[in-house]
Amino acid sequence: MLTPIDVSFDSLHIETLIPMLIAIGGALTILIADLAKKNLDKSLYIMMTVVFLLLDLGALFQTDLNQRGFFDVMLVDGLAILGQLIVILGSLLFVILSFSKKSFHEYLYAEYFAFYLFMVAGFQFMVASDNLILIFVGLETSSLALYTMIAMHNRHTALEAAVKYFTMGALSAGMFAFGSMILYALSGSVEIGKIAEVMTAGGFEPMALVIVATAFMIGAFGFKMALVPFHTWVPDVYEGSTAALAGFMSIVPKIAGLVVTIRLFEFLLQSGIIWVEIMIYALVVLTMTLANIWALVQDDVKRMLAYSSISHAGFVMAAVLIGTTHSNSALFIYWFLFLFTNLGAFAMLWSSRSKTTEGRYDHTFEKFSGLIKTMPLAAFLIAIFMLSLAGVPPFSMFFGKMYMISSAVTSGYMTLAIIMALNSAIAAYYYLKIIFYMFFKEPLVNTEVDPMGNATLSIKSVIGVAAFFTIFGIFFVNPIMEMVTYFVYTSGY
Amino acid sequence: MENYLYIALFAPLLGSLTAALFGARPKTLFTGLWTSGLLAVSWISSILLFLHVYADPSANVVHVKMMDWISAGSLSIPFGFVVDQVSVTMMIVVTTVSTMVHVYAIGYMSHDKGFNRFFSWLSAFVFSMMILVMSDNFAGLFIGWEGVGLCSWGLIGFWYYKNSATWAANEAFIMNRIADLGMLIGIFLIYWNTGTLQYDEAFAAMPNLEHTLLITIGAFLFVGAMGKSAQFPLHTWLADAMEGPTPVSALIHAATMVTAGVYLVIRANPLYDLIPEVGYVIASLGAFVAMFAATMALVNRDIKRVIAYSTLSQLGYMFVAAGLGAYWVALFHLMTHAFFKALLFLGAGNVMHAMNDELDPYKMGGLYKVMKPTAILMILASVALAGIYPFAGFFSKDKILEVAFNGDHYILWGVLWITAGLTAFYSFRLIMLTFFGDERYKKLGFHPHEAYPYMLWAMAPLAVLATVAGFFEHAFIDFVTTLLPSYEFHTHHVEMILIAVTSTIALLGIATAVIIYRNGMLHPKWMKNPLFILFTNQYYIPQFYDAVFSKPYKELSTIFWKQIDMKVVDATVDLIANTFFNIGQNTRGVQSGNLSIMLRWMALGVTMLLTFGLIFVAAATLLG
Amino acid sequence: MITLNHYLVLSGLLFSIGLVGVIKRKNLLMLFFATEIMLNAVNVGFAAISNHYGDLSGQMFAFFIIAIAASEVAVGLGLLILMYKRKSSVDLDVLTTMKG
Amino acid sequence: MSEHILSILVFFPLVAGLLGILVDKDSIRPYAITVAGIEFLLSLWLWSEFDMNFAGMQFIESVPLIEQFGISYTLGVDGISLFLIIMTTLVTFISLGSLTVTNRVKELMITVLVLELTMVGVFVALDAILFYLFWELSLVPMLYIIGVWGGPKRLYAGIKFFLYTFTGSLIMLVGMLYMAYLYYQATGTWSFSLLEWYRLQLPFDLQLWLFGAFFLGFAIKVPMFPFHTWLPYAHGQAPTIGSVILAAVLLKMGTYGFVRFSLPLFPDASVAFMVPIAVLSIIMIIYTAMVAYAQEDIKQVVAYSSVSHMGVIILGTFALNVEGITGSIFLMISHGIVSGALFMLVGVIYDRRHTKMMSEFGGLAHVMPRFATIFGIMMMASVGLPLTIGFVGEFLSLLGFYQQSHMLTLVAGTAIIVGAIYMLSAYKKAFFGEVTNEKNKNLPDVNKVELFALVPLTALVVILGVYPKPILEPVDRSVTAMVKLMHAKAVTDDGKNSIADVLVNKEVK
Repeated sequence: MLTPIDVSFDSLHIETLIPMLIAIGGALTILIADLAKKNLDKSLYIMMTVVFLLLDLGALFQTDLNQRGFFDVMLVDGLAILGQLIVILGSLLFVILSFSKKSFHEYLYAEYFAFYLFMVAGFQFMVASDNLILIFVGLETSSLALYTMIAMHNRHTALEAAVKYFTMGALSAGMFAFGSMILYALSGSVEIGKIAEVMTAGGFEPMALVIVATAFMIGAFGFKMALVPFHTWVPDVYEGSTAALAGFMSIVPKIAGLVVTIRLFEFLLQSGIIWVEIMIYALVVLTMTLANIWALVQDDVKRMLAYSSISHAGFVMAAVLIGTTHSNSALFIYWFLFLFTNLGAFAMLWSSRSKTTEGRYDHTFEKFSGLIKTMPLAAFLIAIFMLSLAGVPPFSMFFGKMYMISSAVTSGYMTLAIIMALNSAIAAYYYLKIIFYMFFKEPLVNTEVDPMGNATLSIKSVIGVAAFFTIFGIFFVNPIMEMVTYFVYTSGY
Repeated sequence: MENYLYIALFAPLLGSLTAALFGARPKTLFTGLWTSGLLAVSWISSILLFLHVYADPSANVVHVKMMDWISAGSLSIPFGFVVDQVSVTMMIVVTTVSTMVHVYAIGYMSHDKGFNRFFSWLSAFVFSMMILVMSDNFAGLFIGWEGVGLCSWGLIGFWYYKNSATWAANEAFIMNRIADLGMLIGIFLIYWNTGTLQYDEAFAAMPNLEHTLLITIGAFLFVGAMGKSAQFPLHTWLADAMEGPTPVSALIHAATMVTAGVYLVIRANPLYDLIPEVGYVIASLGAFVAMFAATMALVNRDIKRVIAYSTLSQLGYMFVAAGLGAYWVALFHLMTHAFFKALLFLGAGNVMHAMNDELDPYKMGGLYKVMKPTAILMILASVALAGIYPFAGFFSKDKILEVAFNGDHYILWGVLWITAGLTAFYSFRLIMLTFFGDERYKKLGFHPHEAYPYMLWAMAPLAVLATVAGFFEHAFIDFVTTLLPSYEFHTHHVEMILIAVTSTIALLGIATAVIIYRNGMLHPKWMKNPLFILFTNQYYIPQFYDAVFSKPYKELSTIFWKQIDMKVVDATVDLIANTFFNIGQNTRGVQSGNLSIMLRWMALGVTMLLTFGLIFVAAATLLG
Repeated sequence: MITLNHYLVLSGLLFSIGLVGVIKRKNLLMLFFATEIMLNAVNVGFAAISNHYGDLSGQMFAFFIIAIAASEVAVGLGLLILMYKRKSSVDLDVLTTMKG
Repeated sequence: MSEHILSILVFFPLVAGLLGILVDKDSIRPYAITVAGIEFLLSLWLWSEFDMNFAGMQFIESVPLIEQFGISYTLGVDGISLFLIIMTTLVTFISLGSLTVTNRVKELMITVLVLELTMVGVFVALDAILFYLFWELSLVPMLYIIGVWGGPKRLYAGIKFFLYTFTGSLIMLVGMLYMAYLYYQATGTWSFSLLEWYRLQLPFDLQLWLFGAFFLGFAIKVPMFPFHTWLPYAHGQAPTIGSVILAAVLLKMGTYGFVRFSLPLFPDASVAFMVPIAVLSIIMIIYTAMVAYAQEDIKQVVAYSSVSHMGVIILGTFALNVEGITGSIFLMISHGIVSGALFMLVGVIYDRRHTKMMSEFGGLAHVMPRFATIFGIMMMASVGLPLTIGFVGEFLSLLGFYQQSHMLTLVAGTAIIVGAIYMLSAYKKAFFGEVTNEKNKNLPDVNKVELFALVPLTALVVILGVYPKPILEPVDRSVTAMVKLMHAKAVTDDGKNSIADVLVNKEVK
């Protein structure tokens, strides 16, 4: 029969919760502020968000490594720290993009920013736990917030995006739940660590059930990280939502998903059931290649970037497949660098956003033709971000790619390494495409597109930061590499 | 003495460069005089060197190393020059003829726009030729070898606005290149087997190499020689080279450059002594060419081409001698031939001038009246060519026949013997057609006139040499055989008979020519003769080359470009690129934008995973 | 006697029904129902398993799922209403402006 | 100061170029020319500081960039790279000096200076990743030059150029990473330093794979048949200065890569692949020469001719003996000068007539004698006439390879024939004959600016042809050391035999 459990407070290690609590607290504060006085200016909310995120970041640095807390549902290991770091940093930088010159519907609501913080908290929970329940809660919190935020951008495409995202999200939630149910059935635990122990002890029997569970988990996280064929939401959702939010989505939710995936599949890949490896291998290759191929034929830059981010996700998913310390570190390094480059790219799009769009797209390639004539600096920045995405040295992304491929090479995944290399080559085409429009084509006549029309000083400074890290990334790779490797290593991956 | 060597070598270069400075300008007499003067200087210093060497052939060989040229790995090639018996002879021949030709050309080219350019090229040629003969290693030889090739290209194509001229120039250059490849390979072989390209060291090392290797080396070097000396099958360029100004033909395509091949064989005598079989092949080829060329000379209707063919055939003679190991004989004939053939060409030049560049002897005749000196000089040269005592040609050519006989190569001897007759015939055919018989040119409205006196004076020394050179035979032998292997004749008992026989056929040839062409042209019925037609068409060899090499090469090139490079190689690249793009275009419909389709994709994904899992499990259980 | 497996099979069946509903239904509302069915199928499973192991975490999970499902529906219905306002239809096929 | 000379050499053009943005666009020309001139002087200074009697790397600078992963900023120069650097700076200087482009000059000049950074960088980098960095970065400015100032099909040409080379070098990157991993396995530390890698002796099968990976990268850059088709487009579309730099320097990166990486790192593989590669280069020599002969556009003739010459260079490189490799390096330099000059010459007539079709010309020797003379000299250098710069390298390369294979060299030797054929016929078409085309009747001869570019090159062509020693000596020394290393590293008997130890070779004499 169940016995009541008594818990001493300090055994809770409540400090592990503090970062999330700050975020949540922030959200609530914003809501209260809104209650207190209607239609305050968005700048206030933005700055509040920024402040709380900064606090959050600070709190994160306070937490000490490798301890469990709050009934052992929290797990603050290296991955958690890194994950939260990227989540918070990303959120911090992307929220500043809300300082748009043109006013957009969603920024009028305090809720938007409250949701933002809730979402961050959700992601933090996701990465800072190995308890399926908490992961699920975090996942849903963040997702639901995100759906709403997308919908708040008051356009029919936004609505469509939200509905699509939401429905598929619901399906994936179902899959996650079902998968974890079977894992629970197999192991009698909902903590990944324990599940791993039990199953390893039991020699992963019955195999059939393990496979079913894995299949559903792949489904669930395949959706989160947009692996082909679970990726279909990405282009539409990116297109439907603002460039700022799209950029955010290309970074933060994915890293959260990735961390969980690492935790979850690390032992499944060790299980000795080759099927898992084969499947993930296949998914990785499919995702990289197909996404690239589809990106080739896009007419809208944002949509193109959506596909490209899919292929990037596939690229890092390879790290999970390889599953060495080297590869996992590569994953985080890659994502750190990707964060800045993509931030820059989407910020540039965001700055060129005009209120009204003739036709379907916000950022057609034509819009950028001849930019070098009208706005050289903007053109050069975009070019740099694109080259970085294409993996042209010395821009930061190259080193991420390099380290990733090297991790594949070192663990004998020669073919995979070659496929990765070739994919980068294919990708170069569509990144160059926009460069060609900007530099080698004549500007459009009688058009009032202002490529920096939506930019404000703060946005420009964000772009500046992004550009700085993209160009001089080479000098930051080493510290990042040391830190990441340390964290990944200490948390035993 | 070294300074004389350098003077002899570089005076022409200096002249050439100075002339080049005026290259683009209109005619300045200065360039002509200046270059000729410098050549005279070079000539004098050659004489001095000759005297020096002659004084004590064994000790006084001048051998200098000017500076390093190429050195890589164990290869090191200096700019080294040697003045020994052979090279000094060549130097004298070259400088003498070229000096005369230069002087002559001042008159001949006086009305030409490219006057300065001409002298620049001409002196450049002399310089290259000097390098060729003076170098002490194969690489240096090759420099000269290519250098003369370049200059002959520039001089054949001197009148660059004439398509035929430039065509001939390119033909000459390319044909020589083909031969040069052989030469190059020969050089490689020598280097990799003896470790050096210096004559002395290389030849010293050769006796230790195995025989077949030596044969290959000899063969490849001779291929090079064939190109320069226009031996069959690389002979066609020489006749076409007559497109160039006549002094050029005289200097390059009669006296000097074309004999470079012979010089090479003579120079490489230690090698060819080791491989008599190759020598025999060379001799046979030479004999063949001698006759082959002579036949074409019989019927040709172009003064210069006739002389060109005769040059070809005389080169054949030289190769016979060289091939059979009678190197000094070859060298001797080379020298005498240089004199009288140059003379002949210059004479032809005068005639051309008189007939304003008309070349067909059938349109001339009876020119003796208007241009006596030229006529006499040319007759003199022709007699020498025909090998009539006491002219130079007699001594050298008889020696060659004697060599052939001496080596018991009676067939060769026979061929050469007949050729001697032909030679006499065609040379006098030319004389008769040009200078005697009725004056056909009158009807065609030509007003011939004799050339400037100093041009004739320039020819005079050659004439003298062509006459008396023969008498130096013994001195010559004694001199060169200190370097070249002496050649033992054991045919003294028949010597006189041979001479008689040869002279007879020569005289016969002359006689027939005189009789046939006594009054005017050949009777038309002869021209129907198939042999005649074959000869006039040069055995259809040019046509053959054109059809078998030139045209196919061009067509093949076009195919390579249009079909292979564009349609295959490049298309494949584009195909790969386009494939990806098209896949994208055709499959982007997958993103239908319809939500339930999207949901199905997700479900499908999981189902696929499960099915594969099922298969896997099944497989696992079955296979255990 | 009803064993754990029966429950699992039941939950599996329910889940599949939900899945089929998700695939087949064009009506957004029905779609939501289908997802709810899936989640509840999972709940059944969790309850059964946790009982079988005598371990509470399963049931906890179930509770959380119920909570989340509720909030999901809240958001979902919000979107649904918005959609109906704009498109005056809740049929999925009207949402196909973005494709390719 | 002189210990940082290489860094100065690499980054001076970039810094100066970026500062150039501030210069007014009408006065940018003198600025850029001055900068390029200074850079050239710097490279000469490097030469003067260079210790001719030392075979190894000199002026080595090393600063760790990514210690964790063994990537460091390591520069160094030896006889092999020294003259390629000087050639680069010279060509850049001259091509800038003779620039005739008028639209967006400022951008062009700055782009060229940036390009110079990458080019010099490639030749001095001693760290694989650093090398790769400059290698890839060089694509961008070149693409820009083609894309902005190029002809009508410039976009196609540009994308082809970029993607083709990019793909190849990515495979090469994989190879590099694997190489680093092998080093890691051997020593337990990561390093991309070339000098470290040289100490690695690899098993044969690994060598084969790695050689293959590097080969793709280099072969496409060279470009070797059948990867050459991007070149005609790039040349056809690029402006004169682009073609000049492309032909003179960028192609050399590939051949340099072979010498710097493939040979010393994978001696046995080099031996194993010698014959196939030789066959490829023979195809390059003959096939492309024939294609060149078929061209109607004189610029294409020159373009294809460079492919053909690169064939000889590759052949010399894979002679795997001192003579051959030294020859091939010398040929790289000479081809840089000659092809650069030829492209400039083509540019000269293009500027006058805005066409490159040979059928449009004819009889140019009549109207532009000086031009015809210079072109003739360059042509003769290109067909490898002795006492011109072209001969030395060609001779040595063929000579070197003859040791490896008689038959192949015999076939490859036809280079001197086919080369003469296309060059002479092109020259005939353009310069000889009567002036038929009215437009050519009164074309001005080469002007001062053009002479400024052409005369020095012509002088070099002759001087270095007569006295190549100053270049050959240091090259020879470094190559000798390299061949020694290769012989020492070879693991298979085949390798040992085919790469003759230099000392042994000397004793033959």
